[in-house]
Amino acid sequence: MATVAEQEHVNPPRERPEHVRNTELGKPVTFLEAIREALWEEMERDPDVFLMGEDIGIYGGAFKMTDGFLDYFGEDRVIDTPISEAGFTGAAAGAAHMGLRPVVEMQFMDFVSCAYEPLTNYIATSRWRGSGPVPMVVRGPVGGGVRGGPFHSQNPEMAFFHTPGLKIVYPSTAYDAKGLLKAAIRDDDPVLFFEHKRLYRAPALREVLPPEDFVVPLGEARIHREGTDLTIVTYGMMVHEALKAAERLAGDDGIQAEVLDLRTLLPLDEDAIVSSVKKTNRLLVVHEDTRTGGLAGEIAMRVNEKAFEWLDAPILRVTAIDTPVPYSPPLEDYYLPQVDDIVTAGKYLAGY
Amino acid sequence: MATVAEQEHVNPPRERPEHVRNTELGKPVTFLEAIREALWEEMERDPDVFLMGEDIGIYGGAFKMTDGFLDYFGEDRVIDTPISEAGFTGAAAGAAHMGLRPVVEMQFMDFVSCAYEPLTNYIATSRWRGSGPVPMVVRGPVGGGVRGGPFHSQNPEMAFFHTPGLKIVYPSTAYDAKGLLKAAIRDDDPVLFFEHKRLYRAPALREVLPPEDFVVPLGEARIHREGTDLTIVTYGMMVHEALKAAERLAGDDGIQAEVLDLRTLLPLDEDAIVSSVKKTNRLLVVHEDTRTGGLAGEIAMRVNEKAFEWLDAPILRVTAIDTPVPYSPPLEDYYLPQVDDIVTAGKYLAGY
Amino acid sequence: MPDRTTVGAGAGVAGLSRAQLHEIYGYLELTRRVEEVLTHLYRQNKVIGGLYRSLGQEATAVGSAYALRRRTDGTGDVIAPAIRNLGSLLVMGARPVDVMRQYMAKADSPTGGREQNVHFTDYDRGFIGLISHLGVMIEVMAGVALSFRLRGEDRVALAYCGDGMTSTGGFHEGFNFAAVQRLPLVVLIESNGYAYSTPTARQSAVGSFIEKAEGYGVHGERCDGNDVLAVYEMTRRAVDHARAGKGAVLLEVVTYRRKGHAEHDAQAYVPPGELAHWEALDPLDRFRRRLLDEGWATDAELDAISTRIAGEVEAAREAAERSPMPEPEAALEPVIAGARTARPWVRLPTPDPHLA
Amino acid sequence: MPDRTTVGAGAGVAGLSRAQLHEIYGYLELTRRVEEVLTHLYRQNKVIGGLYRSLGQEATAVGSAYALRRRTDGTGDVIAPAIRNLGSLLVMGARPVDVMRQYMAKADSPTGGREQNVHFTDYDRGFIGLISHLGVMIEVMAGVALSFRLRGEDRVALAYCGDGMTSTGGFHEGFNFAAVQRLPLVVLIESNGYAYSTPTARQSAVGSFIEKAEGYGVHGERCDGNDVLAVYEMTRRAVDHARAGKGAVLLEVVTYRRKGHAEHDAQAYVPPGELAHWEALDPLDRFRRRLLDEGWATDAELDAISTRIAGEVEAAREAAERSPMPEPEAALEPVIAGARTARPWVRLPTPDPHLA
Ligand SMILES: Cc1ncc(C[n+]2csc(CCOP(=O)(O)OP(=O)(O)O)c2C)c(N)n1
Ligand SMILES: Cc1ncc(C[n+]2csc(CCOP(=O)(O)OP(=O)(O)O)c2C)c(N)n1
Ligand SMILES: [Mg+2]
Ligand SMILES: [Mg+2]
Repeated sequence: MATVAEQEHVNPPRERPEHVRNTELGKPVTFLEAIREALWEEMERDPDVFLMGEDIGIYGGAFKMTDGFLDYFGEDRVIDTPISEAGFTGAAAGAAHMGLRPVVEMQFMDFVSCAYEPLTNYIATSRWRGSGPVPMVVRGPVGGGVRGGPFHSQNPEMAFFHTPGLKIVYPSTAYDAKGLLKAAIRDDDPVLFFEHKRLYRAPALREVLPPEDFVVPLGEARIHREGTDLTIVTYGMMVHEALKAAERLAGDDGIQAEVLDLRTLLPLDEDAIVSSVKKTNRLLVVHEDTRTGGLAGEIAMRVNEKAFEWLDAPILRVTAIDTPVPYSPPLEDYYLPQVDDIVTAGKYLAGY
Repeated sequence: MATVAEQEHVNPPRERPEHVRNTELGKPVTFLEAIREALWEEMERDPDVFLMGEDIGIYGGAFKMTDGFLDYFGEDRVIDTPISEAGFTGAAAGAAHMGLRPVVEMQFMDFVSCAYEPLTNYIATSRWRGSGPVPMVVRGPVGGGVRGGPFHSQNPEMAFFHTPGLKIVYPSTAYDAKGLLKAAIRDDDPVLFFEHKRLYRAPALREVLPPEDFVVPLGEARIHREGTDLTIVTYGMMVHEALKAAERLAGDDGIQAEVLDLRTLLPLDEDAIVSSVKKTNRLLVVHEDTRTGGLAGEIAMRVNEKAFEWLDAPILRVTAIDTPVPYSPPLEDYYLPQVDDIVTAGKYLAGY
Repeated sequence: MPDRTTVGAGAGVAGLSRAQLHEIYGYLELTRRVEEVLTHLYRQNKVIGGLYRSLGQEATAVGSAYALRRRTDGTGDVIAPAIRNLGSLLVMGARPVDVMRQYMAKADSPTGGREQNVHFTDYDRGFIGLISHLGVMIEVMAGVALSFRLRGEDRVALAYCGDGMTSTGGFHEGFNFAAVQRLPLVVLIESNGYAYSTPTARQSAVGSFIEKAEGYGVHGERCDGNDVLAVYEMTRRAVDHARAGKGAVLLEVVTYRRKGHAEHDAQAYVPPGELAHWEALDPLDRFRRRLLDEGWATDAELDAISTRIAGEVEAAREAAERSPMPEPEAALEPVIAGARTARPWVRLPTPDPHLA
Repeated sequence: MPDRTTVGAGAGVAGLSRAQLHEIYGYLELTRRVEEVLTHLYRQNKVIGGLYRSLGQEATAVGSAYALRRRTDGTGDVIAPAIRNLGSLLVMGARPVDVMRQYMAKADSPTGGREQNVHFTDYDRGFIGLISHLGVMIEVMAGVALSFRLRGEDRVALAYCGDGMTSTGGFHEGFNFAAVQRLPLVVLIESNGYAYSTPTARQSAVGSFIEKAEGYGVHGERCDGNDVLAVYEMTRRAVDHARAGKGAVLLEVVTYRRKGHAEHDAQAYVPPGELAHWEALDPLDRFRRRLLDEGWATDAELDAISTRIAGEVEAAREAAERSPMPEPEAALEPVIAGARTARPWVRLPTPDPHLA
């Protein structure tokens, strides 16, 4: 029986299309391009990696992430699915059981709610049930601020954060996005990979990436900015808002905020959080997601368990308000956490 | 056009069957019977209330909750559905839009995961979207300790706790179960109603209930046991474990634990939690649900926001371990929080 | 795609009066006109989100909704549109100005700017706004139909469904429930060639969606979706069937989405010639020709309708443009009755975490 | 239900040797015998959870699985059983002792006591343990079939599906995906009269589930599920079709669940006479009679098989009973690779929240 690997060797390697050669040519890449390169390189590296999703083939995906993939990798490895998130997510699990490494795209991560059942019940429990690992990635665009309304702007991390057996990754830079996605694809457990739409083409995020193969290990937070007065734990789009706020806090009031980017939400890098809090004695959690039941809660609990004595102020949070994501710009701007809010909270905490 | 109400009057009122007349006859009822009476009385009171679910008609439900309902209320108001949790939950929303008050049963709440999409996206957002209220109840058995294995033992509250627009009720006594279910059915917003299987027929929970119509308002916690040294916030089955632990703490060490039963998880009765913590200065959260991402987190966050200065010790939690619910008794007992664990944590906190 | 088009029934005047035929023509015109104005607004960056066109499919939307019992007091039939059913909404009585305000995210849009495009509800006029998640509306409409049966009302629910939407679990669970309960639900599948970029042949292996009817044990029928009278007549039969208590019906119309999925989509995936083929089958042109050929209308009459409608739409545009954007704090609109949404404490004049 | 039974094809010996026919008989016997022993264990409270019987349906499970390419090295066909497919598992090579240990929640059960009954997996022998949530296994098996196509392996995936399971979104999404991708997936619907207490007529309005095949654009076939050779032959044809790259197949067998949903279910909802009708159609009796009538076996041969199997099952029971229960801390079995599940700090000798 021919394996996918053997079949591949039948086709002589072709030239990569221009739009996935930026890093190879030493050019900077956007967040989106970094993810595209990760997908491309993993597909080249490992013939068991393949893609499924809606409109990812001839159209190249709603955000053109997989533009050019169908031509190069063929229909078997770039599969346009019917509109059935549960169906193709469950199918990915079956393929993963047999040793393949599917990467499925949610056209918008809002639609992962349709695959909630297979993800939380079948996929997350498989290894524990003795049915073996499910090496697969579910990736897609998340987040608000793009006037997408309540069903194209969600941050569904907390729907899955509570499920033992899943991993959740939410990068904030092009480097991390590439390295974390590669790590996720190589990981032997199911990974949800969240890509904030506002980061996709943000010019400020363009980066020249190392030309060699690299991964960013899952489960490790990163300090984006060192500080001594206050820890801001955040992730995704809010890393950039927190960094802006930190600059203002430093400039206006000389408050040095440490900005910790979780990068992986599950498993949570508790050690990184705890050691930063032990240094700064103050903790602000910032998430774009809604407030009640958001990630701040678990972080508060972990810090209580591990670093209560070090806290000189209450753990506070800056988050979206507890509603769906509104469509109209003035409403959405009110809904979302803003840099001003982080500054206000940071000052409050520093002065506590 | 005949309304349901008018149709009802065509049929002369018949005698209630024996098994729903306990309270009427002054007899004690179990937790399960209290729920059954609530359903029955609400259906008698309001012709717009009707039931849907799997095997709830001729079979009377997997736990015999609706035994006798089909005969009395007829096929239109006690509807056996195909196996399609999303389908009948979504259908309930449609019926609720038109002014009916559906109460749907999940045969086991574990299967509510199949209805995650309609609940979190369509139903929870309807009022906010301007599509009007969705007065409906999704109820069913939850919880472990009955050797049901990973798919008949879940506590899925945290799947929904993060969704603005839903209410979540999780009673611990027969009185509360009856009063809260009535309130839930009369509520104009969608309510998830969790019934712990170990409470259903627990002899110790048999209670003589007031013969008159009563409700327990949603959103109000209840102090089951007053105390001064420590607050234990909990809900569902764990209320009873916490009460046992509190007795032991009082007996062994003279530690007076206050046991606060949340009863409604969403909206969370923050005031009750905060005022108890301000009294005892120590907080232990106990939940049967798994640890990471469990309800303890949100409680910790709220207490940080509102009562940090009153805390003399870290907020701690006793919960299940972070795995699916195992089937084998020694495993499940290890998995679940035990009275001993609460006692240990209580002593630790009291001595902090 | 072309080979799958059956030529419509076109059986005479379908029991419609001359005035009704003119009204139908007016709705077709109105639909197209509103979308054209929206396209202008979109190009001016006045539409906030995406713009979804139904160009070439107007006959489906208008013809089917016109077959319903339409009321303004909440006693008529009820529809759930899909994204390309602006025409159905207009027939049910939605106002163009409200549609424009929705797209422009205005404070006085039916959803107060919280939701967009045709995602809005009017129970009095009988339409329920969809959410984006495809499939769930079939479930919801099964429940609407259930309420009609439980209350003994002889009303009918009509849910619109794209070819792509048929692949969802929601379609299956919702329609199966309606079928087995013999509910007065009509599901109309608009087979328009694509779901976003995905051709129908990649959505389902079935030759024609109507072959699914038997698999649900319901009556099924299919027609040319670009023939407004054929759609009207077929829907009429289905609605009568459902209203008579004979159970759910599955309908299919064969039509074609002549614009991209939304305005941003350049349709690069469309094979050459396909657009031209369907342009020639334009439902407005066809109906206009028919009206004239059969002597049901004169050029002058139809031109007058068009002129009137152009005026109405222009007035709606002006009104919509004048409408204000929402105030930021309107975001605190509550999600549950009687409750208030907690305001972020950091936006209060003197931040106090005790108000967090 | 009785009226829906078609009498099986029964076309001769179906290309099976005398030894193979005896083997099939043995699997039927084995299935029934294992369940009988489990019933005893259940009554003795040694089965921890529920007990699900396949009494009367053994021919479906055994006949279909026997039509597969069975291997022990992970290169054969792969099945996903439903709850009543113990017989299929045994044919694929599952050991009775493992099934008993699963039911008894023993430490050395294939899932270490974490999961129950037939919820266990053996990739080498080609079966994947189901979870309780109905429908998802069709999705998963579509993916298994996809892996065969992507790797160019001529293997087939067979998923079992109750009449009730057909109502789920998972069935629809999974099967539609397989159909449109022309994957080597066979879905076998066991129409056994009930889903728990719900009769099939309340599950679907379709006369026969096989009418769904056309709606998915796939080949469909149906037979008498109590005729083991008819099931074998039909499955064989389906599997050959799928293996030849001709796409997914929908099969239906008509059979009957003679016990309640699980042992606790007293079947009060079953109309009088129905059980007796189906008892007379017992698949074991029928096959035994057939073997004798056709001269394919002698009474002595069959009795010897029964005796051998009774002995094997008894030995399995003894071994399973001797197996230990798990150690409590085995609950810490990790959910992700390489990680350890955090132990509750309150169970450590000296509780320290810094270890929480
Ligand atoms: C569950 C879900 N998945 C994906 C999407 C993204 N999406 C929006 S419209 C669309 C295509 C719909 O196609 P079809 O049902 O044929 O309707 P049409 O656009 O052709 O009218 C897709 C994939 C969605 N809205 N919901
Ligand atoms: C999604 C889901 N809903 C409900 C259940 C509860 N349940 C378990 S088996 C069953 C009936 C299954 O009927 P069918 O598919 O016909 O299989 P059979 O038991 O007849 O073999 C039900 C309702 C479940 N397991 N999964
Ligand atoms: Mg379409
Ligand atoms: Mg069945």
